[in-house]
Amino acid sequence: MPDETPRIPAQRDLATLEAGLDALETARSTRAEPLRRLLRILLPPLLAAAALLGLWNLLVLARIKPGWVLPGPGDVYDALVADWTRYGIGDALLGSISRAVIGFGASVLLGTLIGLAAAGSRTLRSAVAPLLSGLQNLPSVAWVPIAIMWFGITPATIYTVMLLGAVPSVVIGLIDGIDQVPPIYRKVGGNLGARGLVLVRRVLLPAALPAYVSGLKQGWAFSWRSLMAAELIAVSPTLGPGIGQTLELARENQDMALAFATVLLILGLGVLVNVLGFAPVERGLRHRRGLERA
Amino acid sequence: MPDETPRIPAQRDLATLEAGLDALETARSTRAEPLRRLLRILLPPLLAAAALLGLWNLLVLARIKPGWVLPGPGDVYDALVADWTRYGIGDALLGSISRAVIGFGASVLLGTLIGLAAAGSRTLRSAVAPLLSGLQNLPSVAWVPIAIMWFGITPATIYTVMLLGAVPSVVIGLIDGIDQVPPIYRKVGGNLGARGLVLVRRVLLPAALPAYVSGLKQGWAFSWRSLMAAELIAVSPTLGPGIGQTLELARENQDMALAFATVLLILGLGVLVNVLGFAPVERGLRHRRGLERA
Amino acid sequence: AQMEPASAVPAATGSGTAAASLRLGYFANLTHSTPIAGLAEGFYRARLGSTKLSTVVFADGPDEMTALLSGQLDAAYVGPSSALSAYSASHGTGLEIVAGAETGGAELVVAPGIRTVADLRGKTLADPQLGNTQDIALRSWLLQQGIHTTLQGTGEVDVEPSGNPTTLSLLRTGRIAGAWVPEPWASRLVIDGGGHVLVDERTLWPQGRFATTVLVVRSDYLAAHPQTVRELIAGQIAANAWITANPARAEQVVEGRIAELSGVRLEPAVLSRAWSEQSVTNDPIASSLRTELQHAVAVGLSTSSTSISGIYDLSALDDALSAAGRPAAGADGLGTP
Amino acid sequence: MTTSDFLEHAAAATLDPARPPAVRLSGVCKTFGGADAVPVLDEIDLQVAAGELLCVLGASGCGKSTLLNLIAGLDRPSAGQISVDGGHAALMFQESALFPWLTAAGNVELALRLRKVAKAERREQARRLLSLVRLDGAADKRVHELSGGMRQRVAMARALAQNSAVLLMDEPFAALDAITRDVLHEELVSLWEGNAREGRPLAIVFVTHNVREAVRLGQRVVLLSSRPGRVAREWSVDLPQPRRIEDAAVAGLAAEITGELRREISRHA
Amino acid sequence: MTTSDFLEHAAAATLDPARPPAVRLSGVCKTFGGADAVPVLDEIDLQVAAGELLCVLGASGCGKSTLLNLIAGLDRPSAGQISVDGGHAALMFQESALFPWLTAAGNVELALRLRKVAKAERREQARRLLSLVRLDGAADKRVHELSGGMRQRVAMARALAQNSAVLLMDEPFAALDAITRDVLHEELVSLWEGNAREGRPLAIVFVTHNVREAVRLGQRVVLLSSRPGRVAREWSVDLPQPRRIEDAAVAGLAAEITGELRREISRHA
Ligand SMILES: Nc1ncnc2c1ncn2[C@@H]1O[C@H](COP(=O)(O)OP(=O)(O)OP(=O)(O)O)[C@@H](O)[C@H]1O
Ligand SMILES: Nc1ncnc2c1ncn2[C@@H]1O[C@H](COP(=O)(O)OP(=O)(O)OP(=O)(O)O)[C@@H](O)[C@H]1O
Ligand SMILES: [Mg+2]
Ligand SMILES: [Mg+2]
Repeated sequence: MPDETPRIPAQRDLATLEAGLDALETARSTRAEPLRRLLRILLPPLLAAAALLGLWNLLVLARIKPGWVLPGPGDVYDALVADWTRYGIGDALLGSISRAVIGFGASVLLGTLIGLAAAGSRTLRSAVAPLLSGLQNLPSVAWVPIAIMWFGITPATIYTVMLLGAVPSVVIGLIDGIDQVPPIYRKVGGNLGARGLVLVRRVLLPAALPAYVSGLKQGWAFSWRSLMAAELIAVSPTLGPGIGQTLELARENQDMALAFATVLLILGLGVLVNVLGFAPVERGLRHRRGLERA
Repeated sequence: MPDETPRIPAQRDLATLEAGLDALETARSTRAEPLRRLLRILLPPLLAAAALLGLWNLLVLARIKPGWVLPGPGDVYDALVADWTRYGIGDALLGSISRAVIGFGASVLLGTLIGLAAAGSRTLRSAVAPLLSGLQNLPSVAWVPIAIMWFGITPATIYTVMLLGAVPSVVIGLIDGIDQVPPIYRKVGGNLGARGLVLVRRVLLPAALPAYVSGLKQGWAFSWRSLMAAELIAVSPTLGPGIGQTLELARENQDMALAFATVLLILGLGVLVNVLGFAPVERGLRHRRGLERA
Repeated sequence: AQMEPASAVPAATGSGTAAASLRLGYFANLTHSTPIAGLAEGFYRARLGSTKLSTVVFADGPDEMTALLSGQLDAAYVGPSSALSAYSASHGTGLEIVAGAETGGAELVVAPGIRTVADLRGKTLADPQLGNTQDIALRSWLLQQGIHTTLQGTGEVDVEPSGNPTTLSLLRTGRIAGAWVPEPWASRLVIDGGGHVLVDERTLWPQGRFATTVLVVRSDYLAAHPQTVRELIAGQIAANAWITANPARAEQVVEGRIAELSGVRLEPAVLSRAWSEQSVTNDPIASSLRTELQHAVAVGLSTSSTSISGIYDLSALDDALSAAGRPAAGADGLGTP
Repeated sequence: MTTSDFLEHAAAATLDPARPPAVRLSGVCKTFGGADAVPVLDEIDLQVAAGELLCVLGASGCGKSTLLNLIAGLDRPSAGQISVDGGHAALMFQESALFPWLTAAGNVELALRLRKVAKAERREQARRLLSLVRLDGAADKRVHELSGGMRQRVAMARALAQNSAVLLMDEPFAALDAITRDVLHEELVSLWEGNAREGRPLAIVFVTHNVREAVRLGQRVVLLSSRPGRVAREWSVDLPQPRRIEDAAVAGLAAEITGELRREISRHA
Repeated sequence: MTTSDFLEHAAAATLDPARPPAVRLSGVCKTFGGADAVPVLDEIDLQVAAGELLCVLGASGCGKSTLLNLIAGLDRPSAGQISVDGGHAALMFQESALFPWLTAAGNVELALRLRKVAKAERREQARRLLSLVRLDGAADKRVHELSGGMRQRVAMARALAQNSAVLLMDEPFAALDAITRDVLHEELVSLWEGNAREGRPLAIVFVTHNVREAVRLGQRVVLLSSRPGRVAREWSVDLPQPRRIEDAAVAGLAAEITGELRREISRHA
């Protein structure tokens, strides 16, 4: 960035470190500097993670709780390495991720379809939205007996519980997004001859996209949490391993190091999905609409 | 409404029933007709609920499952009446609601504070947002054992689990909302002399309000679900009754009628909070900004 | 069963056809050593012949019973209190207990400072969940000691129904004075939690025997395929005989399978202690269920209207026992009329 | 020449009896709800002939945009009837109202796509329309990268892309410098004349604040009064095209209209 | 009179040696990122004296709004230095950019509140400012209930409420009819003169497309060229205030400037 500000004196009194960092981030990289950009994206969360790690270590060193209650980062790392093959954590992780992808994909599809239908009609929307919000309130455990009743212990049970958790969230995100579309866009679209689905597809959906992506993020969180709840129901060869079971296992074994390791894996996965998945999409959206602040 | 459209011939071909309904909803009630307005707000969700009830009854009548596996609406009503005093459902409901209110209130407060801090600095935001999204992925059950170790089975455990569930959602809603504020408002605010917290309070927050309310809705869902999860695991005389325990009781007793009744209570509560809480706020917001579609 | 349906007709009369499949549920848990060893050593498959056996491992009784009642399972090993809940939830038409499996293996383990019953006053005790077998046992034992509890917990002794893993950490952190838990948690509380046994539940029962795990079968499955159920029970009898004859080998097999199925690895000390606290049986010990129900009514966990007559259908078991040259088990008046 | 002469003449000059009027408003009223509901438009009777170029003048806030919204069918009149020949009128909004998720060219192409123009042709036509409004270089710019005047021109290209028989323009050139405006006047008139020659008459309702612009372009100029908006007067502009905005005749009529406008406004001040 | 004479004169007329210039730009460049980065502003040197009323003209998209943004500190120059006397310049944006969650009066009051004006006075001042822009009746309207011209006037009231020593106005009257515009010209000049009399000179940088408006208002008129934006020429306007937009002298200078503008634009077309 030095080539951007060579002759500007420090005339504004806000030239603090933070403003500098902000400028660093918002300055456009005219020539692609992928490494630097990646760093700029990854650095802040990494620093935050490092800070948390430091805090945690401090707590452990302060010995406020015995080691089996509050294991240190080292213990957790050891547990992870030792238990990785013993408990098949890799497989469990893969199993959960593939379920999460399928379940979330289905939720997005279904949620978007319902959302679009609701978007077209205000009556439908005001009929469906409160029910969906109510559904969101229901804990996943409430669905488990019903899903077992219908599907037994099959993948269908897990996906049902996930869908019931995530679909309302996706639908509500979409509905809220569409409700917040400035009416001028709807008017312009209508005047250009867009009606019904075409209006939705060409105008309302793109206009609501940022809010929709926000909704998807929440939907992802809901589906992941519902998945964890669903994975605890049963162990069955037809279901395969899952990280939710690993977490339960750690709890059963009172193995706090493994519990922390599992929690960190789930957390890390969530962060990764966010940093590599949602965040770039959101950044791209904002950038293309000129929503990034100067 | 008749006084609004006396001389308009049916010239548009879109004069379908639905368009009529839509017009009914959007037409301004110049003179307050509170009863009619209330009806207009409550009717669609009530109709939807009635339709679902009908569907359910149909399934029951089709006898695809025995009555004690899939109880009918009548059975559920009977169970609710019979078990109300026996299991202290009223007290349980009150207990859960009061916890939900306190926990959600605290989440909103804390989440808003963190969100506002993050809103001020893009660096902080990009550091904190992925971590929070990661936190959202963690099922409440992951926190319960940790919270119990720290706090024992006390209200603190329940509130900790609720906060960990809901705060990230509130923060993310706020951050997303603020990220989507058109930069012109930020510029205008800055030019008018608003800086730091004043900018946030007077410009960013009002501009992001619709998205923020969306985030609050999701936060409410998260806190309610976390509450249920916490109530299932942390059972203690010192905690008092909760509807989550009632649900668990029904599940353990294989009492499907009571389980359905409890689920319906939770659902109904969610719908009520939405219809009487969030929906009017959202409608008011949209109305005042001219976001309602004509 | 007492309540009609056409499906619940002449149970186990020796007629009926062999089922094409049998779906069996159980837990990956020490109290389920009969199915674990029986499956691992092939005793069931040997008897079931052409009937295709599939198994589902459950994490908790209510979910397992839901699956059974809604026709997703045909037979299941489960604790008697879950079986009873499901039985009364289905108004006596959903399932039958056709055999016992496990007895013993529940203790009141208390913190080091607790020596006598009197020490418990004003303290907090834990158990697995409200209204389950151990909860009833704890409350009725306390009542017999003159200590009152309430379902809300706040009595002369507070009862906190916490999950078993939570109970262990509560005991270790000194937040509870003790807990009435099944194996292997009782052993874990002793070995990992530094507690000691105040009451061994076996001492409270005639001959020290009470049902811990039973085998239930869905009523319409039993009606349609009594033959298959007989073979299932015959498989169990063989499995139990093997376990009794080879305790050391059985202990290893069961431990290995539990580790495989659930990942839970018991410390050798915990395992051997827990193993010795319980034993397998084919007798459902019907009398213990009746007593338990009386206890439940006494402590206010159940109303006296709860009927359990007809919950046992032991004809298949008796057939199988007599075929194996053993004495019949009694339904203690709770059998199918 | 009295005002009524103008009116007579206007009617004769623009109404082709063979074609139905492009837009017909009769007794149109519009009141926005609210406690202090004052009528914005009151009993408007107005016809726009097929192929007519009508300019509308009026004080700020008198209801011009409301009128165009009603004709375009975006809002419903509180009373009265509106009919548009062919059922559809293209509207160029006062705020350019471009879609921020599309480029300049993308905005124009969307209008073409919604008319079901084939893909290859879309690109070509969008290029041509952007070139017409002198934005050859800005096709790939996003909306937030365009200046105010550039946005208005993209909006004009988009409205033209609709190829409707009725074109409603709401202060289309307000953000343009005099020279660019001049150029676009010429382009608009030649497009309009071209359409007439090809037998596809294009009726334009052109709202502006610039009285000279109105006289430079219009065959007829309508002056709306404010609170409530009524047709206060109308003038037929008899000057031959091509006119220039600097022409003395244009300035003369503009002066007269400005005087009338001043009177209209002072009546309410 | 040659151009350089004009320049000499302008400097003499407006620069009060006792006061530092209100705005000083030296060597200011601005390039927006992107693959095809062409400089928008190139080496702009410009001073605005305290209390000067400077009008800026230029083709659509030449960089006028960019220039004002830079002066207001909303964007940073790619090169060069900008200093503003008192550190702050009030900006009236080209798009009126009102806050939709506030009423018209609320928008004005917010500007006052941010200046820490006491509550009671806020209400009174907002009322006065709205009355200045002839919006007495619209104080309680929400933004979406205002017409385009009404929004611009609220934005002007809001900018005036900032009470800054430097006021930047970006095409403030583009959406106003001739008469309302005339009225506001008078109000603006009298406010500006009032400030000067009270010893609180108000420097105004007024961007417009209307050449006559520039001559009607400005002490000095600057013409920007396009691609890249540079100061092409400047004129000192020596006519006494009160001027009227119809004055022959105004029209004469306007014609000269228009000619120059035409030449500037055709150089790039
Ligand atoms: N949605 C609305 N609700 C209430 N009043 C409205 C609404 N829309 C417009 N108005 C009022 O109607 C009147 C006319 O508005 P309109 O936008 O048609 O004016 P206009 O002639 O286009 O003005 P301008 O030249 O300033 O754009 C204004 O007084 C405005 O306040
Ligand atoms: N954020 C941006 N990114 C890229 N290019 C931009 C951006 N903002 C402005 N430009 C370009 O800079 C040039 C000048 O824009 P500016 O808005 O300053 O013009 P203007 O003189 O105000 O024009 P108008 O009179 O039409 O409002 C335009 O060509 C525009 O495309
Ligand atoms: Mg208008
Ligand atoms: Mg501009």
